Amino acid sequence: MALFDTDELVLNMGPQHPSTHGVLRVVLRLDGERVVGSDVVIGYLHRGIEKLCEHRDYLQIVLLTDRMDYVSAATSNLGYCETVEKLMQIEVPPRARYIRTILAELQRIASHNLWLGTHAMDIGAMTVFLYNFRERELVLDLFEDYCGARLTYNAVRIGGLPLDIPAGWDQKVRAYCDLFESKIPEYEELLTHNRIWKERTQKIGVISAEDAIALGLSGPLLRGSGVPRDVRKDEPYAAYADFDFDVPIGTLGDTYDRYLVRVEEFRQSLRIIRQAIDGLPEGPILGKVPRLIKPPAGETYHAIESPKGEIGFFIASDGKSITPYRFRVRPPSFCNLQALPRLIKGHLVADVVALIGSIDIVVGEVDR
Amino acid sequence: MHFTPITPYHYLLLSAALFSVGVIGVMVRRNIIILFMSIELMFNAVNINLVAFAALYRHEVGQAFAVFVIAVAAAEAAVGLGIILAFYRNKETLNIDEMNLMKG
Amino acid sequence: MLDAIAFYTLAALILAFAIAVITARNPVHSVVFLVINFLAVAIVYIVLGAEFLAMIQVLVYAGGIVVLYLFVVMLVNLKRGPEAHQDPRRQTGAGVGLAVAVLAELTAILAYTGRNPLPAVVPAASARGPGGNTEQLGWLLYTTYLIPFEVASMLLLVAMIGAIVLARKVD
Amino acid sequence: MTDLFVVPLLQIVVVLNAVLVAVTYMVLLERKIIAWVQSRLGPMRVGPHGILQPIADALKLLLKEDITPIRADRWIFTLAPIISLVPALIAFAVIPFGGEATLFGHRVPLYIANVNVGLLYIVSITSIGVYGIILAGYSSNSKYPLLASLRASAQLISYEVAVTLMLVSVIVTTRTLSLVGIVEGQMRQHIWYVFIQPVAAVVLFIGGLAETNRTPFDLAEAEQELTGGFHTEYSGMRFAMFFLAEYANMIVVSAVMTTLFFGGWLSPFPNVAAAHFLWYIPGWIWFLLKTFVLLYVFIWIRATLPRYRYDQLMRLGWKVLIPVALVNLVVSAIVRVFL
Repeated sequence: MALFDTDELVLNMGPQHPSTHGVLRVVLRLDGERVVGSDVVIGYLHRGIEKLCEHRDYLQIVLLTDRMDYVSAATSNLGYCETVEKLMQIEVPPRARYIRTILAELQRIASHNLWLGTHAMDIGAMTVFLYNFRERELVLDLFEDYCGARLTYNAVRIGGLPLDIPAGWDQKVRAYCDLFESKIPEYEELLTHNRIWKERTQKIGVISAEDAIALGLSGPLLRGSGVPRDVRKDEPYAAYADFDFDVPIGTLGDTYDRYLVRVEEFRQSLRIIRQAIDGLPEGPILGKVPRLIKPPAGETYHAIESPKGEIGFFIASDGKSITPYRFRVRPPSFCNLQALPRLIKGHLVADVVALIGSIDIVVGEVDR
Repeated sequence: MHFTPITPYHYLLLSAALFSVGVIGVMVRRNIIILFMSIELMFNAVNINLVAFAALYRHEVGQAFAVFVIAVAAAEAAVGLGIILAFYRNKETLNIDEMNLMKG
Repeated sequence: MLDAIAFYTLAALILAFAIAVITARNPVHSVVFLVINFLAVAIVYIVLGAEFLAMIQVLVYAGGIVVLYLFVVMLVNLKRGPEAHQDPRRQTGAGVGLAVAVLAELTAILAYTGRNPLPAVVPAASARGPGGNTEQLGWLLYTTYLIPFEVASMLLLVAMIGAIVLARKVD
Repeated sequence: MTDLFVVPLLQIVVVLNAVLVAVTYMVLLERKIIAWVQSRLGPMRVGPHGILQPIADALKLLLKEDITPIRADRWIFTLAPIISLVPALIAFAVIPFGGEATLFGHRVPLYIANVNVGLLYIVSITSIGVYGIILAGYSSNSKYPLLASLRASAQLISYEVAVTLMLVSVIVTTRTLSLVGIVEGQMRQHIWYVFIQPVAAVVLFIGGLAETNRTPFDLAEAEQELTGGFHTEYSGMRFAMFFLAEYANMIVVSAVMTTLFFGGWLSPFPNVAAAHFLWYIPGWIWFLLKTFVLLYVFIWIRATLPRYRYDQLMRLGWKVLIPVALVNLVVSAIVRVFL
């Protein structure tokens, strides 16, 4: 568009903007509508969670992890608790591990539901948004049945679980799996073979496998570029080693591939949940945990696969106090967001919105 | 109230007046875009003239000419605005007095 | 009497907005006045029985060419404010003088040729029956004036290419 | 005097009021239909099943503070919504809602004017409407509206050419520019022109979507990208005018499509003896019914499709629609001359 070339326009997208998923701010330098440069400004939702955690005891921290990635609180809980368990070498009973897996996968579905809905909404497909929220509601109901909360679950305890599943919950989960499986084609009908959707997402924000690794991307972004890295498969935690599932990967690394990867993850999650429900062992739900959680001196890092990518916790304990000496999170949203300036360069304003959506960030986790 | 009947002369006078306004615009304004708009005004004056004659002689030939005038005006606008953009890109101004690159 | 009211109203509108076009400080305002001016001219065409031309005037002039003007005005207005109005080299005197001369000349010619009174303008509806004159205009353009018509289309093509070449960024 | 002034004046009053009421209820209808598509209920609170929602909306918009940004070009900022609403409303002047009806002993035509250049009138009047968007974007003195108005201009030149070219091939079939004449032509030939010019119908409908800034071409008001686009800075009644203009334009496009391709006020299946009972339904009901079906398609598309990017729309316009329109024109002309 030669006519647009006369001036460079600085456009401030966010922190109040319908498609920056919270309070992300992107300062775009535009040539017409083409992005020639961008700065991503974060920190509008910074609450100092890492520092707060260094002043709470280990049990209280679980509550804080809820508030990082607030659309997939259960995986944050799980990641944190497993890190402490690793640090203290606590054995988790198999039933707890199975239920944790079910919770994590339900959470993955809910998070991907939210992602797909908002991503489609950003590109203009309004109906997909409401369909996804309709199904996400069912997951939230399951969580409500399990722990009483719908968003910040506090669902995992160090060493196991706070509660056993209520009676009949496994049947509900089964019914949900069957229902949800029949709903996935509805999304795909609206999007996967839709010409406009393809034109809006194919070859947009391509990132090669090497670049993706170099940028430290993880989760569906990395897999979309064709790298079959999944912590669930590579370094199994919870009960993933017991289950059969595939790791979907993309070929080109564009927005469409990332979309396909996530939709396939819906199906794989259902597969895992079904296996876990079928093979749910009997037994206790809490391992041998000391009354006062005071890990020995030392430090450890443990990562799990959150819906957004690899969420890792680093905890250093001095062995004396009941609070961590140093608490650090590797938030997948934050690391993945690094790719944004690279992804949007040379694309149009409309694609910026699509690409922010395709990274799947939660600003609560980016800023912490 | 009585009016003299409206003859084509009235329209010709209107056209002359409109043309003069266009001339003033071209002479007085230095903003090149306004100059172009003044030229469009003059085109329109000519068209009113042609259409008035078409009505006078009950023949569409005047209107046919007006169609050509509109076509030429469209061409003129396209090229002229292209020149304006090129000029603006080089000189960052729209003042016609600074359009003196070809002065000897 | 109706035609007189119509004429004087339209003439007043056309001249007022034409003057507004050349006096407005902000080019965007000029463009808006120009559009209104063109719409009024289109109504003049309708009064004169040239409905097709009136529609072409609105479609091509008001709807097309002036959008282009607006586009360019907005593009070059992004950084700088409206053109300074007090320009030392304004040729107001010369301009008005020349315009008055043009007007006087045209009026003189009119007065000279117009000593024998002409018939009043026929209202639009009765000019050429209910079908209008679109068909006749079409016949004329595609038979008698076929060659000029084709030349005009070539001109437009050349202008299009020229505009693209001119507006393209030179790297 | 009665026929020259009173009847048209009454017609204008009736049509304008009907259109404005129809527009407000279009909004409710759209919300309801989209809600049903998305397995929701839509407005339910104001009146039974939200029937009174349009009144509540209108009241809300009237009572809202009418904000003018401090650095805005006040004059144009106020003018822009008017410019976009007025063409949308005066386009109804030539739309034939029906043939003739007998009212209090008068034979009253169910259209305000039968202009011999009716089709051109519609095209040119609606092309004025885009000024509203461009000027709104410019005068708001804000970057998102500015980008939106640049998009609107680019969009206009991309689809207007294709639409006008396509209308030429429709005119080759109809042999008249008068909308009443076009319907009468379909009556004489006993066929809807959609069966003669199917490609034109599709392309014109796509052009109509672009003309009215509807999904998938709602680039100029893409909420997710430009935070509402050209009307970002508008509120209250001025915003409502843009809103009214959009829906009035939708009705215009549907009505013109109905007239051009779907037989206007004619009842369907005129030559099927079994369907003769359809004749007893007055023509204007058929017209409204057909228009409603097209409006439903508008809404349906909005509920289904994502949004195009503006360069994709331009590519669609220049590289697909214009060549298709040219080919269609040549084919229509050949058919017209040799068959």
